[in-house]
Amino acid sequence: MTTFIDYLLGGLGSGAIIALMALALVLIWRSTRVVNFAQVGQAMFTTFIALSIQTWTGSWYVALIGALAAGAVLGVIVQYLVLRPVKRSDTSGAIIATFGVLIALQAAAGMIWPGGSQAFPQPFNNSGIEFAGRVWPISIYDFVVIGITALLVLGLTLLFTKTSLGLSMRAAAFNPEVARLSGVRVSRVLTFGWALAGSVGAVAGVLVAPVSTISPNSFDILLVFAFVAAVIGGLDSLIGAISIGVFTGLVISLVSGYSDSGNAPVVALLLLALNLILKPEGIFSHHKARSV
Amino acid sequence: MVNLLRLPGARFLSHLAIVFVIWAALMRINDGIDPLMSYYLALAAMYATAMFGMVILVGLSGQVSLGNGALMAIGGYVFALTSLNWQTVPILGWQWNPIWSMIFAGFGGIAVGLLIGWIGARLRGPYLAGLTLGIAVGIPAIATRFPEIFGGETGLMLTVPYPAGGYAPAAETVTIDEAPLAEVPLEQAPLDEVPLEQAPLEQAPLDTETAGAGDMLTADNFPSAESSPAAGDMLTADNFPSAESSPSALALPSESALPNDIDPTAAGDALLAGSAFVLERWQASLAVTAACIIGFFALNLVRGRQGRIWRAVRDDEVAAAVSGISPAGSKISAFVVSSFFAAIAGAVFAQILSYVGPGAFGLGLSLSLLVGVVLGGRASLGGAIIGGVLLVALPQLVFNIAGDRGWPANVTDNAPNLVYGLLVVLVVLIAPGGILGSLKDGTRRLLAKSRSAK
Amino acid sequence: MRTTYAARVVAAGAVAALALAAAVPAQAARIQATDPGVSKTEIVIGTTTPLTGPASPGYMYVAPAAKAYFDYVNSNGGINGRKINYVYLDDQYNPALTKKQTNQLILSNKIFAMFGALGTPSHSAVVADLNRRGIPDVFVNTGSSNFDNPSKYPMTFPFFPSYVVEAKVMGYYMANDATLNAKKKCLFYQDGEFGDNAKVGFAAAGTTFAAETSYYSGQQVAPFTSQVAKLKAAGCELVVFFGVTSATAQLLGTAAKSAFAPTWMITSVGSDPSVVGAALGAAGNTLLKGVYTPSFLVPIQDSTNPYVSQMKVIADKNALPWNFYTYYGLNTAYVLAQAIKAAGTDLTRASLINALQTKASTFRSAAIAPMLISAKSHQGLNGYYMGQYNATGQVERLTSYIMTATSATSGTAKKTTFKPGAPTSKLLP
Amino acid sequence: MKYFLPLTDPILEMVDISVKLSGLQILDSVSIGVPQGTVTGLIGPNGAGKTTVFNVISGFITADSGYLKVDGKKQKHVQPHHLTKKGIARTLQGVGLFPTMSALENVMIGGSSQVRSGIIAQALAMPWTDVEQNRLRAQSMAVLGELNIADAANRLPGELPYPIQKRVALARALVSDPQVLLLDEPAGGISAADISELADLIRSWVPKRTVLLVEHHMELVMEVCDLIWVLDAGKVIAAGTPDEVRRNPAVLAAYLGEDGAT
Repeated sequence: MTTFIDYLLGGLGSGAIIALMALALVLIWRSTRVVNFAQVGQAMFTTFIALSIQTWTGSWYVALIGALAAGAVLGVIVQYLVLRPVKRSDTSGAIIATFGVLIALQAAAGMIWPGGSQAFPQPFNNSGIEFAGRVWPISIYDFVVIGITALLVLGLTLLFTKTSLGLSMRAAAFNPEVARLSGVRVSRVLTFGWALAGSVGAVAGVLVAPVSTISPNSFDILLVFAFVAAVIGGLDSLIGAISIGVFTGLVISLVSGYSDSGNAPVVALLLLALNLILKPEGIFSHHKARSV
Repeated sequence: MVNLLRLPGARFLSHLAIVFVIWAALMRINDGIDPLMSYYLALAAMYATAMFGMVILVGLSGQVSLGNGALMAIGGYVFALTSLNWQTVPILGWQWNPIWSMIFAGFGGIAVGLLIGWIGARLRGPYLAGLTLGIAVGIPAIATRFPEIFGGETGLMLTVPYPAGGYAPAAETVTIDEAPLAEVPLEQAPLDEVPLEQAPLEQAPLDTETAGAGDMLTADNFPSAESSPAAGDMLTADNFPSAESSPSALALPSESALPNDIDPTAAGDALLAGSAFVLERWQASLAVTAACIIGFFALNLVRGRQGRIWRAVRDDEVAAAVSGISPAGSKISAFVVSSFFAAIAGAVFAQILSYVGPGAFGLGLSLSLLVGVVLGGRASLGGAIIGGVLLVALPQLVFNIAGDRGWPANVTDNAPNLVYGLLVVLVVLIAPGGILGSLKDGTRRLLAKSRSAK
Repeated sequence: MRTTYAARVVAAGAVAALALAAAVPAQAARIQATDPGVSKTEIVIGTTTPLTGPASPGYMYVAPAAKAYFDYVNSNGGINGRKINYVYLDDQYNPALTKKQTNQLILSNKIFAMFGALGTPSHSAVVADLNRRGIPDVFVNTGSSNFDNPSKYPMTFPFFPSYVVEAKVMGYYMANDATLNAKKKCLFYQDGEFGDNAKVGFAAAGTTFAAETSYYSGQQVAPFTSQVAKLKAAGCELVVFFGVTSATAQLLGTAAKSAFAPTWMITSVGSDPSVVGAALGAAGNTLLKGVYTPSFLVPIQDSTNPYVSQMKVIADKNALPWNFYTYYGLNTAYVLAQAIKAAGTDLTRASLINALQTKASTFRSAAIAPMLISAKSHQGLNGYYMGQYNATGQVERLTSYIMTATSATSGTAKKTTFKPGAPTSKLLP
Repeated sequence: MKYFLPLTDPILEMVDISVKLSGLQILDSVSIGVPQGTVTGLIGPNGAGKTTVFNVISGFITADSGYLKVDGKKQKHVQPHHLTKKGIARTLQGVGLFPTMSALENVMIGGSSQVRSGIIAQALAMPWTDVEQNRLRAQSMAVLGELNIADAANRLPGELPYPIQKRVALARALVSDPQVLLLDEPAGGISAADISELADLIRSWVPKRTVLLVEHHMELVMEVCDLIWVLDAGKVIAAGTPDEVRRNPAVLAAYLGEDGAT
């Protein structure tokens, strides 16, 4: 039983990071109906920037704020230069363009920060917490990760439901033409969505880097799991991305613990296929089957 | 007036003629180029084969697939496993040959295509992309899960199925003087019998104690530009690769450098002599032939009723349904066809690599196929051909541009990917119809201009 | 309309052919008089290695280090009057790309020999072809035991000891150290050939484990928490880890977090102190202290050693980072240069193979094990010493003896002593 | 109140069909019959559920209760693409043409149900696929000729004026030679002259074909229909000949009142 709890606790931290990355994908999907495969590249790039800031100033907090800002700026750049000119109907064009950005960002990171894997200093104590006479594999740092994730979700929910900016974002995503007619400055709102997603992705990168290492390709696998989580969660749903993201982390941990870690991608694929057979539009989607 | 092209069988014959002309031209070209070019031709033809399926799936039926590389893996593994394990054709009992493996690979592709198409037909846009991404990652992972069958991460090595007769593979095998011996497998000479003290060297002192200061390389006596005439090129980091050492300059030894003692049996002769069996040339013929056969099917489908049906469902599912077309059926058929094409391409790939393994069929391959078909022009088969050529030529061109600029290693190494990524973005932005689409648009505009000028 | 379509398809085909022809400069077919890639003044050597992509961290330093050494040799007049023209191409650890780049090296660059090709899956895709063409495939950088097979691959010479050998050595050491032997032993390995080879070696050595677990090589998200929980639950006191360096760092970090502090024994390819230390940050040295690791090269920090100090000079002069991969790349290049020299002034592929098979034991290198290449076995190195990290993050040699073994599926390691010779003058061949 | 007209020979019957979508009762126990060889109209104010009736018949919407009879046979699991095989064709609101295909190709798509050859024969371009296509092309050209738009055959829909597009859509429905034709607002967006031509056209099809017509244009409905069903808020409120319906006070109240005034 304690082993089972250990597995669950162990999956929680990585689940939160998958959830954040899935959240970034969902934010962009909601605002521009594009799946941004460059997201992990942006996150990697901003994490390198954060690392440079950290080495320079020695402060994790400054690095985190720097990453937030850099993530937003990079998101805006990608949206403005690459995605905006792509036609909204051109799904495969948009996908290809984001992959192009990913390849370019990884190459650029390899040029700017040579030397392969780099360590990101641990900002908080990452040793397990002792409780009831036993050390549990969850640390202060995990609580920081989970706490930041929860704060972000709360903030985003409030933004979307309580503020006029959030309402305009939803309107612009739902029907840009109607939104434009009702006075929403659609392109500005969409750009804000990209900035927001860029920041969320950057946070995910900065949070995962200390427990892993950072290299131009180190988040690649994260993309696959985050995308799977976002799709199962329904792409439109913040809560879907978060809960399925955490769930994916737990499943990976349990599968790795009880069978073999090599089974994790296979299990993820099976879950995805099963979900798409039973509920093609994702678990948390509000969409009904289209009628004529 | 009778339209000759509408006579029964005319489409068959005209398509056959088109494909035959291309086939004959490529085979002729293949005979005249050197082996490396033949190898690139083989790769391009293999990519084009898979991308014919992408044109149908992405261009005509409007479904995005990030997983066709994994469908190629199905073909590759079926090819490898059947040709490694089967001596006779099941049930029929005939002698096995690679053609059968190709056919079984195709069947494997059809079966998997049916399954994926069945799930995928209900999905739209990103959900379908999600499913296919899962397939791109999951299928190679399955191969590593069952190493006894699929050879795990290392994969399976194949002997290239040389065609019986017509070629002389022996011309290429080389014997070395002290041919190491067939009868001794892994077993090693017992270690104890070997003296473990290192044998003395004639030209150098044996141990640290006796090594004089002059024999030790130190920062002070490291040859510098002044001390050594040839050293100027070598010692500073900023002039790292000199023109002298550039790959193009060293491709062939200069005439004067050729020694006098000519040994006609030396390795490499066979590669350059025109008559002997050249592996790359054989691979190119195989790939070109497969591409032409698949291209013939694709041409018939695209320019026939099936092509119209796919486009109809892509344009308007509801209107297609009330016209008597099953949208799901049409999408599944597009998946099955593209999966069949991908599997054949995978079987060809297995023979070009003489190897199958999960690393060769990773997500990168799937993305390459999508990139290629979008760059070439996703709406027509010509786009697939151009895409196939681009996938081979583009990295090479970019590498040639980036290489030997005297940049630091980390810049040079990553420059090809940077340029490649930016190029992909640029083409999507500037020429959304791909290269072929832009050419068509350009000609149409020119024609319109000349017409209005009249 | 319809006829122009046909014309368009033909045109597309023609454009394709032309573009192909233009993409790569065509070369005139010419009958060559000797082995390709060697002339009176030059030898062309090629490498495929990951310079970019997920597998490149660490490995990206090996080929540039070799290049630095060859440049150094060239600036001293080359070998027997021939300059080494060293071409290394990026294959991103992707076998399909390895095949393409290898063909490029063979057919366009006309290499004399392949040197230090890196990666088991990627090299598997080309090894048969290299042998079929009779191209020497020297010092393959992989620990797979499959490549040491002279009857099947007469041209292929693996360099560092196979993982089977390493596992046998670990098993031998654990069995003969009373303290370690008394501990409850567990195994944690990387999925695939890496781990499979290790299991073969341990089985041959008679080592049994109370628990085994593994990780998937592509896995970067989950920091081994569940694996550590499993090992902890099984009550492991000694954990043998067969994984890559970045995974080692994650494992030690995660174990510390779970208050799991067994005795660690880590494979040599997973224990580059500069990378592990960097990845673990400030806590690195504390976590690494006491970790056992076998090694086949003189410790990189041993600056009094003439090999290490001289190689560091070359690295520094070329502004290469001084880490295990650079050191390793310089070392293999040094051995290759000696082999080429030993092959004589009438250099042919056959004479190179002959030199490797008959004179390898005289080649100097920073290895602590002998090179025992023969016609029957092409495995370069076969032995390890056991090392242990000290409090300053450096590996100290624990055993004055070395342990050697073969890659065969049976047979245990043997204890022996080896006295390496001094380096050649100024580290020139 | 339910209407049961004593129908002779109904080719299409909806019996007690109810449909609820997102909590709204769109159709409430609707029973409608279409006698063979007639032009039957289906009218009602916006939101009455007319198009939903079509969508139930076409299989785009599954009814919560009730059933559908074609030619006296009860239908189970109607699929949209099986419709033409049963001899039923429909047009869509607007035009619903495929924008990337010529008018002729659009019409040829409508004949899909007559084609027998499978995908393998297509892939091999077997001669009989050409025979089939030639027959289909000839049929399609004939229908385009019937509708006086043969010269639009090779143009893309976007290049054609709206009324011509409507006719292409009509031709696409006609090419499958249906027994029953469901027309969804055929007069929408076209001129008075075109409408009277359309009326003649529709009358020329009966009694060979049966037509069920959803239309807002009352003059056309009153002119061509033999029988009219009136829907309001998901219920049938009246049925009968044009004259009967015109005089029905419930209809006048619900619908014609406003429209009839004009």
